[in-house]
Amino acid sequence: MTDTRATALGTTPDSPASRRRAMLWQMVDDYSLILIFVALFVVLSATVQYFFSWDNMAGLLLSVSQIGMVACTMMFCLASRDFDLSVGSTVAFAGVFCAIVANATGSVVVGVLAALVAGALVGLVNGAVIAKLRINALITTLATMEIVRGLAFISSHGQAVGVSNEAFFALGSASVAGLSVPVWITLGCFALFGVLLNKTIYGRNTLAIGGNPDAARLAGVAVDRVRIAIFLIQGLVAALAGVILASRMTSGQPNAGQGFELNVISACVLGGVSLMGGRATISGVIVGVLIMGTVQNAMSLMNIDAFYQYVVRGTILLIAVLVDQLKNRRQAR
Amino acid sequence: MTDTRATALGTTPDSPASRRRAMLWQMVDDYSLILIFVALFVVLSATVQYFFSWDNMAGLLLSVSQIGMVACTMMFCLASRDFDLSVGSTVAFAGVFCAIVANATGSVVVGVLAALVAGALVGLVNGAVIAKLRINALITTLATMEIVRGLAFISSHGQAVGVSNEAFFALGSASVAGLSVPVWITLGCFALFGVLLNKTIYGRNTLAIGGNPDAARLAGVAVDRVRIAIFLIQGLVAALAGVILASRMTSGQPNAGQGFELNVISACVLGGVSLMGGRATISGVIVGVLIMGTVQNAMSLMNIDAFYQYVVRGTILLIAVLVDQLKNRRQAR
Amino acid sequence: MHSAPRLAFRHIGKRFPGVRALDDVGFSVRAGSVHGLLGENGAGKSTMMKILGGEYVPDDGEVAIDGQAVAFRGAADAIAAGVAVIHQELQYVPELSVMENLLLGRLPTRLGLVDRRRALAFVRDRLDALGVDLDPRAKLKQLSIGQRQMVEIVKAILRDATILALDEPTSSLSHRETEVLFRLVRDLRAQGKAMIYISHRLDEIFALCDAATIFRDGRKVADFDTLQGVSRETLVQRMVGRDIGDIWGYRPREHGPVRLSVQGVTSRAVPLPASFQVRAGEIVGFFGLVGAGRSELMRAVYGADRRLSGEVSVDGKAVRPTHIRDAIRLGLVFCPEDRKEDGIIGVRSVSENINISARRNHLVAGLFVNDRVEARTADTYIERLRIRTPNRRQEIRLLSGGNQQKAVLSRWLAEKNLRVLIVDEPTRGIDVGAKNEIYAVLYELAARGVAVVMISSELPEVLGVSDRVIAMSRGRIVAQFARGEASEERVLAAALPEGAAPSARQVTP
Amino acid sequence: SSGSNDQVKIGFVVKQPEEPWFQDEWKYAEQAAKEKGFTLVKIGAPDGGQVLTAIDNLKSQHAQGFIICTPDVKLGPSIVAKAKADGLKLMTVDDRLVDGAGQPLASVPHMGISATKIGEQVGQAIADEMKKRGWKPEDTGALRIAYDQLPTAKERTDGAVDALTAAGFPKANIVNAPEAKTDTENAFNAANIAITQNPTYKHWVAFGLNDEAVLGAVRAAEGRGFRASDMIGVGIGGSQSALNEFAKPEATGFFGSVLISPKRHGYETSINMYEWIKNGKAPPALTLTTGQLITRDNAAQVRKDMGL
Ligand SMILES: Nc1ncnc2c1ncn2[C@@H]1O[C@H](COP(=O)(O)OP(=O)(O)OP(=O)(O)O)[C@@H](O)[C@H]1O
Ligand SMILES: Nc1ncnc2c1ncn2[C@@H]1O[C@H](COP(=O)(O)OP(=O)(O)OP(=O)(O)O)[C@@H](O)[C@H]1O
Ligand SMILES: [Mg+2]
Ligand SMILES: [Mg+2]
Repeated sequence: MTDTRATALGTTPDSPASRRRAMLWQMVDDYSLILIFVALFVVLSATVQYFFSWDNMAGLLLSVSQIGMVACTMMFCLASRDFDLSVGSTVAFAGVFCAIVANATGSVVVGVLAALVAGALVGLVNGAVIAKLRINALITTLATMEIVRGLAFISSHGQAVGVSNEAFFALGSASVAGLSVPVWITLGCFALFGVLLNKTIYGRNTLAIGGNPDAARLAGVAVDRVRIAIFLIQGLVAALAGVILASRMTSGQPNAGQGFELNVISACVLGGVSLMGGRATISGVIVGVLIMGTVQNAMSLMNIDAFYQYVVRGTILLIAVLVDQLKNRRQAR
Repeated sequence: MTDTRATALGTTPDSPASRRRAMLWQMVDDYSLILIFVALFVVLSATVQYFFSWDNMAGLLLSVSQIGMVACTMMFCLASRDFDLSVGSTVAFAGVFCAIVANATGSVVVGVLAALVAGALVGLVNGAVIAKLRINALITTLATMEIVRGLAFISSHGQAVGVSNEAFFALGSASVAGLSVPVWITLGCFALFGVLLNKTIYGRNTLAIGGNPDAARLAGVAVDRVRIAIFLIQGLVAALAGVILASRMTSGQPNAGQGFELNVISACVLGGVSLMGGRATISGVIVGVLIMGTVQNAMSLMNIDAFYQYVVRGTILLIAVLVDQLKNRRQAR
Repeated sequence: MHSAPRLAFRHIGKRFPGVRALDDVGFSVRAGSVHGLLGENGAGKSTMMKILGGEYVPDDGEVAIDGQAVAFRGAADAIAAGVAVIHQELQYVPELSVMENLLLGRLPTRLGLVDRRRALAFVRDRLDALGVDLDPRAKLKQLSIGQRQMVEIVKAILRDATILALDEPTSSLSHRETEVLFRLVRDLRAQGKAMIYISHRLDEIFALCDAATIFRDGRKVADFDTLQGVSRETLVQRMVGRDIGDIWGYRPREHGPVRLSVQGVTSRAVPLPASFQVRAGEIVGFFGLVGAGRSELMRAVYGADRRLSGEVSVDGKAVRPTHIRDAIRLGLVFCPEDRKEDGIIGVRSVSENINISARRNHLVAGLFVNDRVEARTADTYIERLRIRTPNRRQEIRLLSGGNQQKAVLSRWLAEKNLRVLIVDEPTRGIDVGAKNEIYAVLYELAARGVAVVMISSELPEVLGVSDRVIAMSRGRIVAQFARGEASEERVLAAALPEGAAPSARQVTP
Repeated sequence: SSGSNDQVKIGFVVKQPEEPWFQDEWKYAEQAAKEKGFTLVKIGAPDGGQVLTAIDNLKSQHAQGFIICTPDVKLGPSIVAKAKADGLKLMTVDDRLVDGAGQPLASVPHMGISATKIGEQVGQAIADEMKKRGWKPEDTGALRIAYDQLPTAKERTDGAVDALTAAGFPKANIVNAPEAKTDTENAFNAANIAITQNPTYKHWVAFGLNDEAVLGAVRAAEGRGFRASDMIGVGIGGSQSALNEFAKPEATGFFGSVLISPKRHGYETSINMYEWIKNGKAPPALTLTTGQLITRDNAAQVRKDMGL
């Protein structure tokens, strides 16, 4: 509580040298995770064959594209002190639903739109139940996670739904300027949600709600509406991720995206988004997503045994947050 | 000084009738979830064939015995505002490890002890990292979840490890007074941890830490030590659950307990344990566990299609917390 | 000055489970006036303000603005009607900047994006015009409590509300900040705003208010159209229902050997080594301006902050640097100033909050909590300090601010083996009657041989209660005064950073 | 992983890397790699997205071809397209890819046994053993430990049902016991409830997607008093779970398991792929293997014959 007061107040006169030092540390603090990632990246490039190649980079980006998209909206969700476990199911359901509708109507566009609307609807239900009925977000989204997964199975009879229209596959496999469409969409999401978070009322209100919901409410922020919007958009983006995944796989699969939600949340938390709300940066989330993807990618390249991959993944996760934590120790009383 | 008593009590005297009404409501509030469960139970008994039979009750209890045990310690974990995702992996690892050690030493007792020590160790690591290094509990236990699962696979080469010593199987299948040993152990856990939570300094300190860790520390609570103890005991109990599971299945299986952690946490939250810490009751947790088990049991008895089970499970979860929530709405404003 | 009331409360009633917070209460406030609202802790003042702010819906009665009944269904309604309430419990977003907190809910935009430049310029302008010195870009969590409180006040003012309610705004303000606030309030009055001002400091009421209403136990007990000619004693009498003769009630005591010895203590927040001693039976008052470093010094003494160097001992036994439990076991306890962050455990009961530390002394078999003893302890202090709660099982967050403070204080009074008691702003937000009780408790402890350290920002309180006064300034102990030598001028002169011109705050409860 | 570009590098992608079966496949593929001196890259890909990532990853490492057991056969067209785009040779093992219309993709060389076939073998084994024990079908219940969320699992259990009914087992006596997850404990709970629901049967038979499912059913039946003489459980895989049962001093209700040779699947496919890359010798378009029933009596012998 007391740590940084002096700096902000500027009442204790600092020497220019110590000020510069403080600013440097501040920068290291703010970007420590990025530095960790850069270090990791450099080490891997130097030691792992094929790691630093265009093919591999393109593949790496593609592999995190779904997680990356949804991490953007999950960032909002966590920043407002909420939680969403239903995204993995939404990914699956949207893919299946898109395929079914596209097959039935013969139109890919209609299929995609239907899936997006369905995803937004799932999000709307989540948001309405959580904000209006005031039910714990964990339980609510756990429930919708089950329900939506069930819907995915029911509507597909548990089978993958292939799409006959070839146009559909372009979404997932076409490539623009050397990167595939899903990667571009993910980059777009990073940019869009970065601006949303930092530059718009919506983003600032989200942070305010997460930082202190009462204060936000008392200041006249339409707390319920913002929370519902957050979930709605999350549902929409999860559906988009699902559609893209289905397009990449040329079929909608009802058991896709299992464990997706934990990956997304981990990426966010790794990226410094506070589960207690109020704190989030898009750069952190991007790095979080990249670290997760890079570790997995490098392990595959290094041909690490499947069983040992668990151990390595866990250890790296721990080390990354640990190093990131060191700054807080330095700051602590 | 005449008005001291009145001020101290702070209440304007109410009529006896309204007092009685208030007390009744208070009771309904305190036990609303229990009432929901009783209602559910009665309805199911009346409508679902075989539901209310000794065989089925014994089976139901057995089916929730592992979740029940670990829910007790998870209650402490959540009550202190922490979180543990590693329990499922610990269950698997303890089962495998117990089998390996028992086979190697020829002694079941040594095997069980080794597994319990290993579980406690996992918990200790969790606790130490979270309390001392101040790393977010979600990330820490996600990491140990991966690592410990990896260890389970590595030590067993991914294969089920059979135990040759028949004595081992008694733990899981022997039956005392009509109920099997795992059920008795679970009941013992409910009693033990209920007393621990409500009647001991350990439990009260846990709740205080969850309510406000800073204040608890300044009030002389050994916050770090209590948090470490909570995780350590949780590891121990998860290992016990794993050993019992292995005994029931007559082999330690490295892929046991997947998704176990979410089930346990849901049972707790359903039972009114606050994720914000500071609030927990053992009766709530018991009911939470029972509701989860009962719903699953009844759905199977009713031969509900596997795909629809997802939907039903999610819906019931939602309804249960919703009804429980109504009391808060009544109190609000 | 005989305009119709801008704001009127009519027959307001409000119940909570087990508590009747307000019972048929009404009063009215004229435009261009400041209306004082007084009452004991838990009298219902804050509840009334929450009704005004749209947070609570009254069970009975109504609020009227310009004679027109209004029914607020949320904070947004109240804001739209031109009402701004500054709450007793500060409501800010720690991670956001001063600017964003000030404009929360109404940030200016350009092309859909927040126009930071314009917002900053606007806020800077207004802050300058108001004469408030705050950096609009600093995050709230970087500010002192007093500065956060200033942000709250400015936030309300910036809304250009016509009705303004201030619920204990000065409880954490420095002397200078208080003067700024007074000036702001007087300006606003001149602009014709209707204001409600809640404070337990009667001199503030006399200095600012044109009229006043007194609550007791959720009922209105007195209305004053004017405070001209009304005496302090009258107000106190109506508030607490009895006469409080000499508020300090000080009696000289014998002092024993040195109990607490602090030698060259430093911590991250206390860079310069500090030393002092307190004898058994002695009450030492620490005075300083806000930010003088008193709290930080005591946190280091207690072990709440890591001590970097220096020795602390109680009766000659050393207290280890980071071991709070060590300190408590040796009888050294510390009651922190920030009630909400460091004091209460909100979702736990009053009894839990009182017993959390002392319970280790009466465990059964070293593990089991002795509920009977704890209930007795809790009830004792609830009665002794007149903590207004339906029962000891009530969650402490549901108590009024002052009553929470009393419960936290009880936690330390309940320590059996108490040898050194350090209290940081013990009477912040506490009513006159309860202050009197707390002083009595301090004397009683001192008489039993406890060494007492009291940090307070209210000079008269320090002078009235202490056997010895220590002045701090800029993180250093700068002067000591025996009771006889300490006068307002001398202590203040010592506490002020050199150069600053003193204008003593005339605070007597 | 070192080597120049002319060195052969082969990927082996499987859907459930933790499963003993796939571990074994990898083990024997590794053996082939050692013999022939090529590099084997083992990647687990439990869902469609990860399959595509795995293929990209192989391309980055300059592999020339890969063998895959896909998590879903309907991924066929996208896997084929991806392999073509990345210039990788493609073979499938265990599960055969299908096109959008559900027809097998004949263009992709395949080695395996259809899930339905294995299921039928299980059903047949159960029917035979019932006949041997002289059980009346009316008195016997059949536990179908179902996990229909997984297409392969559904095909296997459906195959068993087909074979059983073809052998004269009454369809009405087949009890569906859906498990929530594919581990033993969940199979146990599913079976336990199914037994409760059908108190009239004197004997039980059980089948499921793997040995673990059947093991759970056997344990549940034991808990309800159905001992080895009243229970016939036949699993799939011949995994350690099954061998553990056979190793017990007393026979249990776990009667047998249909063993498929991971050696052929792992070793032969790798050799074929190596030949294809190195010498341009295309593998046979379709190699169908068969499973073999192992029981307490013949397990050791059969495994030895298979070179396990
Ligand atoms: N949400 C609530 N639930 C239950 N009781 C409440 C609630 N809010 C307030 N109370 C009770 O209502 C009474 C009035 O409280 P209020 O906060 O209005 O007092 P106050 O006059 O502002 O006191 P203080 O001077 O200590 O701030 C108190 O007894 C308090 O415990
Ligand atoms: N208004 C301020 N101006 C400058 N520094 C401040 C201010 N407020 C807090 N600080 C910083 O915090 C430290 C002490 O803060 P704190 O306000 O707790 O002191 P204090 O003497 O205990 O005053 P109080 O108890 O009245 O708040 C100071 O040493 C200073 O670095
Ligand atoms: Mg108040
Ligand atoms: Mg202070």
